[in-house]
Amino acid sequence: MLAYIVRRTAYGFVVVLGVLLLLFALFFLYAEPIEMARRAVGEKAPPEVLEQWVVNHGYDKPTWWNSESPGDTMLVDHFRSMLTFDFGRSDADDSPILERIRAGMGPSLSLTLPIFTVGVLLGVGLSLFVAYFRETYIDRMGVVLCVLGMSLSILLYIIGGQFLIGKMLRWFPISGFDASPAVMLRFLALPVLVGLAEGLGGSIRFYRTVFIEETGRDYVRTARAKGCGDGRIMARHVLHNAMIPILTRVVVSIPFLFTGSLLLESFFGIPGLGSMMVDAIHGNDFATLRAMVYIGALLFIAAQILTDIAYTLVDPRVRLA
Amino acid sequence: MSAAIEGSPNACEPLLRVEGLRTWFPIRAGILQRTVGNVRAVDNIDFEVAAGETLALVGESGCGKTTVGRSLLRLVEPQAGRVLFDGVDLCTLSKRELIPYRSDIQIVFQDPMASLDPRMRVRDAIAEGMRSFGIGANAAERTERVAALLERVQLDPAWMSRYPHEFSGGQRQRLCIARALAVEPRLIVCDEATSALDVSIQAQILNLLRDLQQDLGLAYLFITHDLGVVRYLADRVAVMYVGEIVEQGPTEQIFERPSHPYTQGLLSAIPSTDPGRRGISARVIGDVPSPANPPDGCRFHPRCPQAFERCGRERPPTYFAGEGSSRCFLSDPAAG
Amino acid sequence: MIGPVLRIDEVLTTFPAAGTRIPVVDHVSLEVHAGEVLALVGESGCGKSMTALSAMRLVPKPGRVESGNIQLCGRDVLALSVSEMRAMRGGEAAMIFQEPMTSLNPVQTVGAQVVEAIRLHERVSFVEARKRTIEMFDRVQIPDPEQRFGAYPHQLSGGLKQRVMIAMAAAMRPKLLIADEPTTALDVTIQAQILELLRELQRELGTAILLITHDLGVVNELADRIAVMYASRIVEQGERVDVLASARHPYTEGLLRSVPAAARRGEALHEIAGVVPSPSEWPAGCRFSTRCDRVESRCGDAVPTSTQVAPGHTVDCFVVADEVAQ
Amino acid sequence: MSLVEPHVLSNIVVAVLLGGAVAAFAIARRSDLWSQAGRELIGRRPIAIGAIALFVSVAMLDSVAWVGGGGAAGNVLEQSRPRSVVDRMFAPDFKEKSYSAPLADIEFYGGADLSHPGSHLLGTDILGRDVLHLTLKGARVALLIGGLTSLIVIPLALLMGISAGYFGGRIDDIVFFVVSTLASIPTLLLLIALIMVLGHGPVQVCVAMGVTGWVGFCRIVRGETFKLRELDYVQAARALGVSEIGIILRHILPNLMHLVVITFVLLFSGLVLSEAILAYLGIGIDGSWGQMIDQARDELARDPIIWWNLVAASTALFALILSVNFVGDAVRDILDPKTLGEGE
Repeated sequence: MLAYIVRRTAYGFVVVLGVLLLLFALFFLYAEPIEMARRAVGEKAPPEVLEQWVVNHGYDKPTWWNSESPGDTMLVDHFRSMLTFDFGRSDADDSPILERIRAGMGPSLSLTLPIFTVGVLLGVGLSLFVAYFRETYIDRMGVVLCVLGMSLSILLYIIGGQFLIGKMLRWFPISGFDASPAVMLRFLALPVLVGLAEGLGGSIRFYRTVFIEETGRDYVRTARAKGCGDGRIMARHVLHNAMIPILTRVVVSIPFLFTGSLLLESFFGIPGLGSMMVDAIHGNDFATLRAMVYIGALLFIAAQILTDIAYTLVDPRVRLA
Repeated sequence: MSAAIEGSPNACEPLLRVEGLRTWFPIRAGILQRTVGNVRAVDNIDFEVAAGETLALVGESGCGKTTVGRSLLRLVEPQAGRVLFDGVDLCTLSKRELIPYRSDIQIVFQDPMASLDPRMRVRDAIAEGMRSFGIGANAAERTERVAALLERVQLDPAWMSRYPHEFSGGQRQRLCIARALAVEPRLIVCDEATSALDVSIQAQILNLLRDLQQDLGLAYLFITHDLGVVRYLADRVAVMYVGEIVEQGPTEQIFERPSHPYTQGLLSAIPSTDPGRRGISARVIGDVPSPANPPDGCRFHPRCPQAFERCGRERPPTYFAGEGSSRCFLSDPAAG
Repeated sequence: MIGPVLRIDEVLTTFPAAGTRIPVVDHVSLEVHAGEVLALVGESGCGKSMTALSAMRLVPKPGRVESGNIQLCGRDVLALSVSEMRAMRGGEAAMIFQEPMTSLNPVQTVGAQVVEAIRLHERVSFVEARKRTIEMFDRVQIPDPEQRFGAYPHQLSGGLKQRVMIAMAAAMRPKLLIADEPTTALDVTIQAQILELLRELQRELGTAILLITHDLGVVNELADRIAVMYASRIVEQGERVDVLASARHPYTEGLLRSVPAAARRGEALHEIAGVVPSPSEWPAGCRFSTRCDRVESRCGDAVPTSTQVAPGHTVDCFVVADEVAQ
Repeated sequence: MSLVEPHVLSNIVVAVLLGGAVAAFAIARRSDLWSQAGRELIGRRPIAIGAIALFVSVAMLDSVAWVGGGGAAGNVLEQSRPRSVVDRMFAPDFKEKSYSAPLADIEFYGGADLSHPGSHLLGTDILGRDVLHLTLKGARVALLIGGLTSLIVIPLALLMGISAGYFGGRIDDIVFFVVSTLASIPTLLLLIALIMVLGHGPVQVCVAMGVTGWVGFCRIVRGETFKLRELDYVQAARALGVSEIGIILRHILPNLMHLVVITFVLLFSGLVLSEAILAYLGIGIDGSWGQMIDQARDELARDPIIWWNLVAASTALFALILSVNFVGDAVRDILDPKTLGEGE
């Protein structure tokens, strides 16, 4: 077990290095610094201004190898700054990136955590319900509804939610954010609802497939033959056995906790990491983008290692060696 | 039967001789995934199959009999030992050198569902081997041969453009036999070829195999756990237990005068359909040990009703007596 | 007890296929008496498992029991409420299955699964149920029962898993045990152990067994009476010795003669020609008529009824009926 | 400057696609399995298939373009611009100055007379463009996104997945590393980063989507190949002396084709929906329905509401995705290997 964790973590680190290499290739080899400067400052800016921008951001060093001082290259800088979380300043407005990430995490989590937890619980619960009624019209209706839900663009969920609940019914404010808890709840209600509705169709359909597959297994027949009721079979036997695919799907959505929802945040005016990303896109802020992609990957890799360990808790057959 | 004949050194040599065959699968663990042990699927076995003869390799699940079959064809790579086919050691050949010899040994698998490519028409499946060995000059000639083969295995040649899923289990097994016959092999490894079939269908396939042997002089290595089939079909029997051959001999001898306690236990556990003979005995107790961690001494001793102190200490050698051999101290002629 | 433990009368179970419903159990009637072993024999797909599942009202979903009458311990199975039926399963009637590998819940300890079986039927504490489980484990000769209680299925061999299944089924001392191919997935030496165990349990507990198998050797070992099924119908029924020694139905006869162990080496095995027809190809009359070597013209027209050839030995065949009449 | 005019290239692509479709149809007809699956699919989802066929034909008609014919007299620029069949269904100067409601006679704001009163079936947008025309043109963009990206994803994933799954060892290690590296980066972030670096434009967006999209399919292919490799019929082929390449081409690849079809259908809807998100972020493809929705969302805040723009684009998007999803469900049921192989 310990050997597995050590090996898995080591591999995780290698993947992190792979991610960094990929980012380097993207941001410094493919997109040359002068090109970034042109996008950041403007196409028509005079060459001196562009040069100055490049120098200011420290993008003027040799890419691979510096014969005068070997450590002073773009490559080394990139790896060093990323691995030490010293992300420097934004390409767009010179604000310190790490500070902004710290500030954005709170609002992002306050939006994504409820969506994530309620979403998983609701998804699993409703799909258990649908799977319980498999081969009946409730199940068929459920599947059709899920497909309908999955076919709508998130843009429409947001626009629809804002229009219907915010504007017509006036239950909640259309957008905005406030750090004080009571007000924040009012502001968060609508985006959380929209986020939940958007994800529900896909997750119910996925979990339903998992549950239906499990209910066809031999051990379910055994449980039935010993006198188990359908409800008990679902809750005690099927749910537990379905934990591995459920866990796997849950982990995939963990990076979303951090990156926040780009669309929800910017539509609803929540000053989180998603908004920050949107700003970075509009401001051609490559430094922020690079840092965000890196941190997202880092969290995802960590989450994957944790799930592997969690598998051993839910499934006694999984022995990590 | 092309290239092998050239290499044939003398006529007395059996068609297939296996010496000291060993196929282990490594078990890896730890941070660096070092090999910490081996699954001793096939552990140093010897046997021979003469031309036109049927040798049955019998044993319970996990004893390594299937791995023997696949090692012969090098579908899994053996670690050590020699597989002499017509005097040529197949294990020393490179993959490329092996190809011409592949037509000599063919294999029929247990699961008729998994043995045929579901997306390939029967004609193409049977002709595939002919193409790789250049049998049949052109497509038309190969189709003609496919028709003949289908007839040979008692299927309607008109069905050759159908897909495997349109056939029943027994019919699919006939198709697999036809596919093997297409490249004119001299030895067919039947890996539990009739185990998945119903009794009435099994009888049809066994009769077919017997007819083919008489007509074409085929040799069979018949891998099975069903002793009833063995008694009906085999000339000689080799009994496997946890990677080793524990007893070998002519079929009559094995069934009438088994000398190894494992063979005796195995035979006494087969239920008969004769209503006058009822009451099998569960002489062999407990479960088959894992080939990853076989017991010391005689591998059968923890389950053996006749085990004594020496059995747990020492590994019995193979004692030869007459046409048979047994790996048990009780068979030691010196001990009387 | 008066009357049979299980009585199945003219039961019809169907599955939907291509717009119609195909009978998988076609007007099957049989009885299992207290303390006896009835073997239901047939080749794969003949409907023997579905007959057993019908008796337990466990036919998987698109299928259903259309008509007929099923009496389990004197109660009308098809009329019971869901909760009454649930109490019946695992209580009066228990079941074990072919695949011990997959029939146990892989993420629960085997002990917990037997405890659940007990506590579903009796209000006892976990400690009490655990004690009884360990006793049961001991009874089915599981070594180290205390230790095995906390084991997960994948940690046990196939033979041990089947013993756990038997312990689970026998925990409530059922009057009927339905054993669906209980030894098919096991090696011969383990099969011998399990058959011995079933025989002992049956003797000690007086449980009636409905044994479902395709293996005529296993039948001979365990059964008192035999019912032979072909294409969803029962074709022959009788005492073990009668059916095995003097089978009358051409199918039973053919089946017995195609067992290789019974044949002499070098002789051709008896073959039943052709393959089992699929339901869409079933002939109108006797379903075996397409493969039968004694077929007559009337066989394809009408369904033969049961004829008694000896006390308690019935055969569904026109030709045999004529022979008996003469 | 490119060697070929864009509209000529587009015409060539349409010709190639039509030819490919005919060839694929011919091959599928020869195979009982595929033609049977096709018949079953049409039987199960006739409406959805019809809807998709409609979208495809609109997209095709919008891709065949040529110069000349029609155009406002005297407007040389208009005349030299290539116009597609769909464009030609509308008058060359079918424009207003600003918003007008469906079938309205006057402008929405100000009430000035329209140049084509009562003939804008779905009204006009802020620039006075006919909404129906824009919506029809969106079909081409949607299919371009799905088609071009799949053209990158499927061959790449098949190549990498099969070689990793079949040969194992070092090759598998390398592929697995690349896959896990790409898969570790949250998809949307990677997508954005790629487009930011590659630049905007339809090809760039599709390439970015391809790079992020092949990973999942590659994993499926790798796993499935790994399973197929061990199957008895592959072992039998090996015993019959068939070469590794022969085994891959004749036994592995054909048995992965159902996965390709399923993946293509499921991938398609995801890609078109992702583009809508990118459109909102300002890095989508010009002329897509996502872009139309994005442009229309502020109009809901106006009073009275301008709804036709949004409704037209989102209905078209929804109809396409819904049809594809329904067909995808059916395709998965029909081609699932569990239902295959099992005889009657």
